[in-house]
Amino acid sequence: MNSGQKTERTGGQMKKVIVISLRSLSLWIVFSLLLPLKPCSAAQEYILLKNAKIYTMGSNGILEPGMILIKAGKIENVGKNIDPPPGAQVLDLTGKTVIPGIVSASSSLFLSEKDRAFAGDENPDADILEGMNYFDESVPDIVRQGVTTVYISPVSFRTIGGLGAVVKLPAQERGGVEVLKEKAGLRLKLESMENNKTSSLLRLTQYQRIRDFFLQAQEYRKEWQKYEKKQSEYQEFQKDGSDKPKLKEPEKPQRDEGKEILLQAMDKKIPVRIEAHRADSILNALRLGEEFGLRIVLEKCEDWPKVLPQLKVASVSLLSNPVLDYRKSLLPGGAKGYAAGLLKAKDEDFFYSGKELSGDSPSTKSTKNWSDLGAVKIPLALIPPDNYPLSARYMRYYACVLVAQGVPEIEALKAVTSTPAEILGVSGRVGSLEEGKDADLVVLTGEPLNSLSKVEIVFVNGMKVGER
Amino acid sequence: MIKKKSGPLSKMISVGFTIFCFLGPAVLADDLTALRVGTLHRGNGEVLKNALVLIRSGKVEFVGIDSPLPKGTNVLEFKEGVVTPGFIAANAYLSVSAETKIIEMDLREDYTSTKRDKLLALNEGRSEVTPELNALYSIDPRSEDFAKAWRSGVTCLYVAPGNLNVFNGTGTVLKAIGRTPQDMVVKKMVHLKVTFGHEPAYLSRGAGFDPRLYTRRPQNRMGVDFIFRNAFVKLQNKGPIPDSALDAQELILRKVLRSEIPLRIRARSYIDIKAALRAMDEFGFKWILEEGVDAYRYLDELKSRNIPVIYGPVYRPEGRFDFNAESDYYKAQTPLLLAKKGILFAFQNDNKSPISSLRDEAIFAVQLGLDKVTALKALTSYAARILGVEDRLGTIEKGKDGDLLIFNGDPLDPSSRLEKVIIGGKMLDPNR
Amino acid sequence: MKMSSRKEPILLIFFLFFFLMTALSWGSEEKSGSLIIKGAKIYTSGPRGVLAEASLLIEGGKIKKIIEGSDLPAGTVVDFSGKCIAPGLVDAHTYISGYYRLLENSRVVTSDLEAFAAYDPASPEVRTALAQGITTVNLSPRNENLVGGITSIFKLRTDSLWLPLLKKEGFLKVSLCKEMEREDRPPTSLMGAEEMLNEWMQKAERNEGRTDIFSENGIVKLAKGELQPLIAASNYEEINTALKWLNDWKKRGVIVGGEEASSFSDELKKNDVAVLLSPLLLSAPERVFQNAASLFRKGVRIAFVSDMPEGEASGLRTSALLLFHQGISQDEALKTITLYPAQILGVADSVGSLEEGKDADFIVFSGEPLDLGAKVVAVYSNGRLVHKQN
Amino acid sequence: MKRSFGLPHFITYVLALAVLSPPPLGSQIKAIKAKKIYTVTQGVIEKGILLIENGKISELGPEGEIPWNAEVIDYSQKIIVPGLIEAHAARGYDIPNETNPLTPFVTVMDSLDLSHDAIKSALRSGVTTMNIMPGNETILGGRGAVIKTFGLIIGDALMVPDSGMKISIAGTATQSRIGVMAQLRRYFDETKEYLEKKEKKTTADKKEEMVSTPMSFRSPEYVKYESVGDLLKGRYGAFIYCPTASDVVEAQKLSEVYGLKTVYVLGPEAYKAAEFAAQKKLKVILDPELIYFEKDPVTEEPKKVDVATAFRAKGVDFALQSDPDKVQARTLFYQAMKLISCGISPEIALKSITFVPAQILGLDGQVGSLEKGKLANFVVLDKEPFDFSGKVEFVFIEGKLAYDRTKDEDLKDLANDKIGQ
Repeated sequence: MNSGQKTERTGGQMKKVIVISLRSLSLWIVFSLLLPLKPCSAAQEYILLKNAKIYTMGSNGILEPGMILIKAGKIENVGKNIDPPPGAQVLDLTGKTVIPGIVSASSSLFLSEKDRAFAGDENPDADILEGMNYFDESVPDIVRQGVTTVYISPVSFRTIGGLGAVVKLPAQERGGVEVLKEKAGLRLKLESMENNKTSSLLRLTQYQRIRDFFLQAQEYRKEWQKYEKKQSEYQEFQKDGSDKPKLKEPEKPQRDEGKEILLQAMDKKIPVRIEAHRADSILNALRLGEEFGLRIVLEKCEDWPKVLPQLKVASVSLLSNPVLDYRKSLLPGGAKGYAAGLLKAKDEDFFYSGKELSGDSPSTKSTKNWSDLGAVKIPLALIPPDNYPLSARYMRYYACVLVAQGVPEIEALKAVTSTPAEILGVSGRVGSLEEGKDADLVVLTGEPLNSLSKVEIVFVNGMKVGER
Repeated sequence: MIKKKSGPLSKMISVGFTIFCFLGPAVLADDLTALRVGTLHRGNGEVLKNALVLIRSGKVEFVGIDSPLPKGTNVLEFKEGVVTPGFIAANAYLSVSAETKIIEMDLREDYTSTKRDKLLALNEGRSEVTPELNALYSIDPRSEDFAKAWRSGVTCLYVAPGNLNVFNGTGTVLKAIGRTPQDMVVKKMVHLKVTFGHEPAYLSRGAGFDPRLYTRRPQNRMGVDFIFRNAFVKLQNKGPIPDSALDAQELILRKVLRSEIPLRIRARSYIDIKAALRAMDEFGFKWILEEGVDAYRYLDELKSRNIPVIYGPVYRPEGRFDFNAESDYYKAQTPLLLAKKGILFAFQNDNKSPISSLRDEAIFAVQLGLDKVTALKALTSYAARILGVEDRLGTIEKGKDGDLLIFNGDPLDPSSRLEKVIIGGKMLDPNR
Repeated sequence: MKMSSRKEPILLIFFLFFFLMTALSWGSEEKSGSLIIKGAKIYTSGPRGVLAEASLLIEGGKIKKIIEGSDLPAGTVVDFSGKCIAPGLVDAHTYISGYYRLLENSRVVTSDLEAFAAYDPASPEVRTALAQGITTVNLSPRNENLVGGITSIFKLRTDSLWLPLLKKEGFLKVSLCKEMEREDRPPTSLMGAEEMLNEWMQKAERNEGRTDIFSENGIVKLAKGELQPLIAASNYEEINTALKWLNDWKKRGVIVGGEEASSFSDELKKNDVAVLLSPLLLSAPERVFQNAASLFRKGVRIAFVSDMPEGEASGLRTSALLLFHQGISQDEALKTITLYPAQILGVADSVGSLEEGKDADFIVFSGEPLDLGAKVVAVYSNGRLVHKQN
Repeated sequence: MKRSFGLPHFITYVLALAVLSPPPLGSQIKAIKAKKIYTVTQGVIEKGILLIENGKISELGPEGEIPWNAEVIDYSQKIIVPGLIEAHAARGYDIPNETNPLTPFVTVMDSLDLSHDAIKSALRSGVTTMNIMPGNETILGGRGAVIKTFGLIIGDALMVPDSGMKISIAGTATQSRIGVMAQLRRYFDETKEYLEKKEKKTTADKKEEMVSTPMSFRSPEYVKYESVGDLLKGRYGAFIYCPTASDVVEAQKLSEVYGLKTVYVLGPEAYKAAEFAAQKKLKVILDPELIYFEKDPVTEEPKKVDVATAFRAKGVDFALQSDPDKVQARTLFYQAMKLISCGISPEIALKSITFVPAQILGLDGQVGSLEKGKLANFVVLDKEPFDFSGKVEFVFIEGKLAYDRTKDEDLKDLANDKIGQ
C-alpha cells in the first residue's frame, strides 16, 4: 500500500521525494562547488593494469597474473589476457596484488563528535545524510588505507538511531561525496554498552520500547488502509448519481514520516540494523525480526557463539569484529579511556565491574571459532570495533585478525569486500572486480591479508587517489 | 594529502611548532635584523620618526635615526609602519593546556567531563595556604591561548596559579613563544598571589569539592582574612631563626616580609582593598592590587603608599549580571582616574574577555578619555615595571629584548592592523 | 615493633607456601629434559639477528644452544619447520587479572603495596595474554593514586599457582596523569601533586628507615635509590613535570604513557629516561604513531605496553606493526615489545631475546611475527608449552 | 510560557500603531547642513544639505538654497552617515531562548523591553534599526520583529511586526543536527497538511453556501501551525543559525525543499562555506567574532582566520552583528573598524552595517542609505566615520532627534568625570 500512498502525496512531499531522489546528485553539485574536482581526464581514457595477482571477489576468482581494463570510472574488462586498446595507459604491476576497494559496513565518518553521540531519537526518519560534516579531515587517511566505500551509521546511545546511508569515499582529497544508497538501514539499539552493567530490566524496557514503535506503526497502517477503502467508496459515490443518502468525505489521517520508515522496514525495503551484545539481547533481536518480518542485520553481538543454532535458523547477517570485547566498556572511560588520558574513575564503575570482569563473564567462557560462521553460512561482514571515525581505516587488519582466528583467507577477504557490499545492497557497483562495476581497487605490495604488505595505489572510480 | 607525505618528522607537533617559531625572512640567517620604520613609540612616551632599529641575537642593539650598518645588511622597510614594544599582560587568564588533543573524546564518557577547565585545574585544593606552588610546569606552550596572545601583540605574560586559595602561589613572567615553558621564562617568583574576598570561601561550600571527604576552612571574608594574617603571625612567632630551618612555605612568606617578593592581592570590593591596606600597615610588605574594581575609592591611599594597580577588564557589559562582580558599582573610568592620580597601573583580561582582547580593553579606556600615551605605557613599560622586568622589557632601548610590534597605523586604533610581531629578534607573521 | 609482631605469622605461612610451590614446580621443571625445537625462521631480537633456518636446544628451561643447519643432538624433537619463532613478549606495564584490586582508595600515597598480591593466575585474562604470546609482565598499581605502590615483574603461568618472580620489587609507581587529579581529595592539580611528592621525599630523607614512625617504605627506598620511579605521564605538561622532578631529585626513572613524549625527545635522550608507550590504537590519529616513530628515531629507549585490561592483549603486536608502517624495520619494531622492554625492566639477562643461557620463552608463529594474520601456533615459557593453538 | 498567539497581537499592534503614533509633522521641514554626507548608495556629498519632510528625506544634495519655512540645523562641521542597522540581535529582552525546543508561536514583541540597556546602548552607538530575534538555542525559536531604537511603546517603535522565523539547526546539548532536521521536516510536513485541511474546509464551506467560520485563535492546531504556515507561504523568511559550514549546506537544502526565504546567521567556523555561499548567492550575517582560531588537523598548530576576508575573497556581501558582551565586538562601528583592519575598504565596511543589512531585512526601500524618499534615519558624527576617537553626537530617526550625546545621562554615569576631581 505504500506505493498506493505515494501516489497521493501532497505537493510538498512530491517535491521532497524528487529532491531526495536527486540528493546524491545534489551532493555532487555541492561538492563540485565546495572544492573544484581534479580534471577527470584520467577517468575518460583507458587504463590497463597488468601482471598483477588479482583477487576479483567475484566470478573470476583469483587471476594470477591477471589484467584489468578501466574506462570512464568503470571496469571494462577483467581477464587473464587483454590486449591494450590504442592510447591506453598501461600500468605494469608485477609482483603486486589487486583487491576490490574495501567496504566498511559501518563507520562514523563525516559525523561531528556530537552527531556520533546523539543521533536523533523518537524519529526513525532521522537521516544521517543531514548530519554529515562534509569537511571531515580524517577522510583522506582512510582512503589511503584502501577503504573506498563506507556505510555511515547514526551511532548513538539512543534506542532508535535513525537512517544510515552508503557513501563512496571522495575521489578528491576532501569532499566529493557520492551517495551510493540512501536509507540503507534503520539503526536500532537493544542495549547500550552501559546496560551490560545494569539490571536486565533496562534491557527489557528498551526491547519493549522498540516493539511499541512497530506496533504503533501497524496501527497507523491499518488506519490508512481503512481510509483508503472509505476514500474509494466515496469516489464511487461521487461518480454515480446523487439519489442515495449523502456520503461524507472521509477524514484523512495524519501522515507520519517516522512511521512510514518503520512500515518500509516491515516490508523488508529497509534492513533493520540492531546493535546487540549479550546473548539474550541477540535473541530479543531475532524475536523482533520474526514478529514484524524485518530484515535483521545484527551489529556487534559478541556473544554469537552461544546462539549459533538460533542464528542459523533465522536468516540474519552479522556485522562484527574479531577484536570486539564489550567487557572493555565496563572499565572507567572504556577501552580508550587510558589512551585518551581523559578519564576520571567513578565509584560506580568499581561496584559493577568487580563481578563482571571476573572469569565467568559470558564472552570469555565461550571460545569463539569464527570459522563456525562459515560452516552455518551466516554472511559475516567486519565493522570497526568502536565509534572513532579513524578506526574504519584498518579494515584490512581486522580481516587479518580473522585469519589468525582460523578463517580461510578468501573468506576473511570477502568479509571486508563482497559480503558487506551484498549486506548493504550495493553489490551491483562495488565489492568485487567484475565487468561494469565501479573501478574501485587497491594495489598492495604483497598478499592482501598479510598486514606487513602496504597499500600502494588506490583507485576510486578509475581515478588514482592515494599513492605512496 | 601530498603535503602530509613530506616526511614524518616535519609533521611532528613539537618540531612543527619549533620550525614554525623560527619561520621568518632570510635576514635571520645572520641574526641581525635591521628595521627602518615610519614611527617608533619607545614605550616611555618618546616617539621617533623614520627610525632605525637593529636587533642582534635577540637584543636591541641600536635605536635611533641612523647608524653605520655592516655591508650587505638588507634593511626591512616599513615606511608606514608604527612600532611599539611588545604588549605585556600583567595578569593573564589563559587556558594553559591544549585540550582534547590526543584522541577523540570517549563516547562513553560524559560529554563535558572530558573537557577539563585548566583554569580550575591550576587550583590546588590541598590547603588554602600554598605559597610554594608555581604553575610553570603545568603549562603547555602549544595551548591555543598562547598563539592567540602573540598573534594579538601580547609578547609577554604573567602566569600564576588560580585564585581559589588564600595564598595561591608565585607567578612567573613568560614570553609568549617557546618550545618548553622553561625556555619562555623571563622571571620566576615575581609576585606571591593572594586572593581576598569571596572566591577562597566560595569553593569551601563544596562546589567542585566533595564536602564529605574534604572541606576547606574559610567560609567568608573574615575567615580569609584570618588565614592570611595567621600565616604571617605564625612565622613572626618563630622568631629570628635562620632561613635554612624554614620550609618552603615559610621561606617564601619571610621573603615577602622582607619585601623581596611583593604580594599581589586580588581584591575587588573596597572591603578587601581596605583589609589589604590594613594588613600592609601591620606587616609592612610590598603589594600590588590586582583587578581592583573599587580601586577608584582608595585613590589617595594607593597613591600615598604607592601601590601599583592591575586593573581590568575595563569593559564590562552593561546591564549584564556579572558573577565575578563583587563590587556593586564599577567605573569604566578607573584607568583615567589612576592616570590622573599618577598611580602606576596596567591592564588585564579575565575569564570573560580573551587574552587577545587586551588591546581592545586599552582602546576602550582611551575612548573613555585616557590619553593614548599613557594607555600605551600601561600596555608596555608600566606593566614591565609592575612585574619588575623593566630591565629587559617594556621599552625599546639598547640592550633590552627585541620584542617589537609593527602596526600599519596607530596601535590604539582598532582599524589598524598588526603586521608583524618580533619576539627575541625573530620576526613572526601574526596573521597566519 | 607491634607491626612486625603482626607480620610474623603471615610471613611464616607465606614462606611455607612458597617452599611448597617451589618444590612442586622444580619437579615439573625436571620432567622436560632436553628439548629441541626444529627448523624454523628465528627472530632472535638479539645480536644474532634473524636466522633463516635454525633450531633451539633447550635444557632446564633455558636455551642451551641455537643451532644453524641440520645436525641436531639427541632429545625430544618438536618440528616447527616452515614456521617463525620470536621471543616471548614482555609487557612492561599491565594491570592483568587484578584491575580493581590494584587500586587502594583509602590514601593517596600507598607506597608499600606490592602489586603481585593482586595477581590472580586463574583469571581468563592470563590465558588471553598467553595466547597472544605475552610471557613476562610488569604488574603495576593503578594511576589513581599519587604513589600507587611497587610493581612486580614475573612470568605468566597457568599451570601452577607458583609465581615465578623475576623481580619482586620492580619500580615504584608514581602517577602524575589526569586520573590522579581528583576533586574530592588532594592533590587536585599537577603542581600540587609534584609539591606533595617533594614533601614525602623530604620526610623520607629526614627519618629514613625508621618504619615505626614513617611507614611509607616504598618512598624511603625511592629516596635511598633502591627503587626507581615508574612515572605515569602522558600529556605535555605531565611529562615536563616528570622530567623536572627527576632532575630535581637526581633520579633515574621510566615514564609510562608518553602520548606526547616526542616534544621532549632531546631531554629524554640526554637524561636517558626510557618511555613505555601506551598501545597504539588502530583508531588513533596519525600523529600518535609519528610520536612513537620520532622517539625511536631520536634514539630514546621506548617499549610498547598493553595496559591490559584497559588495552587489548593484542595491542603489543598491533603497536609494533604500526611502528613498522612508520618505516622502521620489522626486526627493530619487534624489539620494542621483546628486548627493549626487558632491558628497561632490567631483566634482559633472562628474557627478551633468544640467546644462549637465557630463558626459553618464545612464540611460534605460522607467519611473520608482526603479521596480524599469522596464527600463534605455540607459546613456550621456560621451555614449557603454556599455550597451543586449538 | 507567555501568552502565545501571534495574529491577534499583530492586529492589536497595528491598531496601536494607528492610534498611538503621534500626528504627522505636517508641513514642518527640517534642513540639515553637513560637512559631508555619506549616502552609501550615491557616494559622498561634500557640504551637503538634507531636507526632511514628514520624517522622510525630501531633498538631498550639495549646498543649494533652503526653503524659507525650513527649520535649519547647522551641522556644517559634522559628518552624516545613514542610521546603522543590526540585522540580527538576540537581546532587548530578558531571556533569549525558550526551554521548549519548538516554539514557533512565540514572538519577541511579547517580551521586548524598549527601555532595555541593550537598545539604549545600540542607539548610543548609532543603530537606528534593529531586528530583534530569539536566541540561537531553540530549534523553532519564534518570530522576530524589526524596531526603531526609539520610542517607549512597541507600537511607536515597531517597523515590521513579523520580520522572520528564527530557526537553529545547530542542535542542543543532547540532540544532534540529524535529529533536529528530522524534527523540522516533520513539523513542516504537518503544517502543510494543516494548511491543506484548512483550505479544503473553507472551500467546502463555500460550496455548501455556509458562512465560512475561520479557525478560532484558541484552537491548539492554530497555535501550533499557523505561524509556521505563514513561513511556508512565504509571508516572512527564516533566519537559520548555522554554526558550522556543513550546517550552511544543510540549511540551504532545507530551504530549497520547502521554498523558504532564508537568511543565514553564521557562526565563525562557517567561513569554510564561503564559496558555497557565493555560488548559491546566500544572504549571510557574520558572527560577532570576526577572527577565528582553529587548529591545523595535521600539525595541531593553531592558525588564524579572518572570517570577513574569507567571504570578501569570494565576493559575498555580508551584514555584521555586534555583541555588547564582548569588548572586541561591542558596537557596529567597532566591528566595521575591525573589517578595515582586515584590509577591507571603508566603503564595503560602511555598506555592511547599513545597506546590506537593510537588503537582508528587505527594508532597502526605506532605510540603509540616504536617498530621496527614504526615511530620515541618520547619525551625526564629529569625525570621519571610522575614526575611532570620533563620537556619535546625534541620532535622527524619521527626522526626529532620537539621541543627543550631551543629554545622555547613562553615558555620564558610565564614564563619570566627577569622581576623583
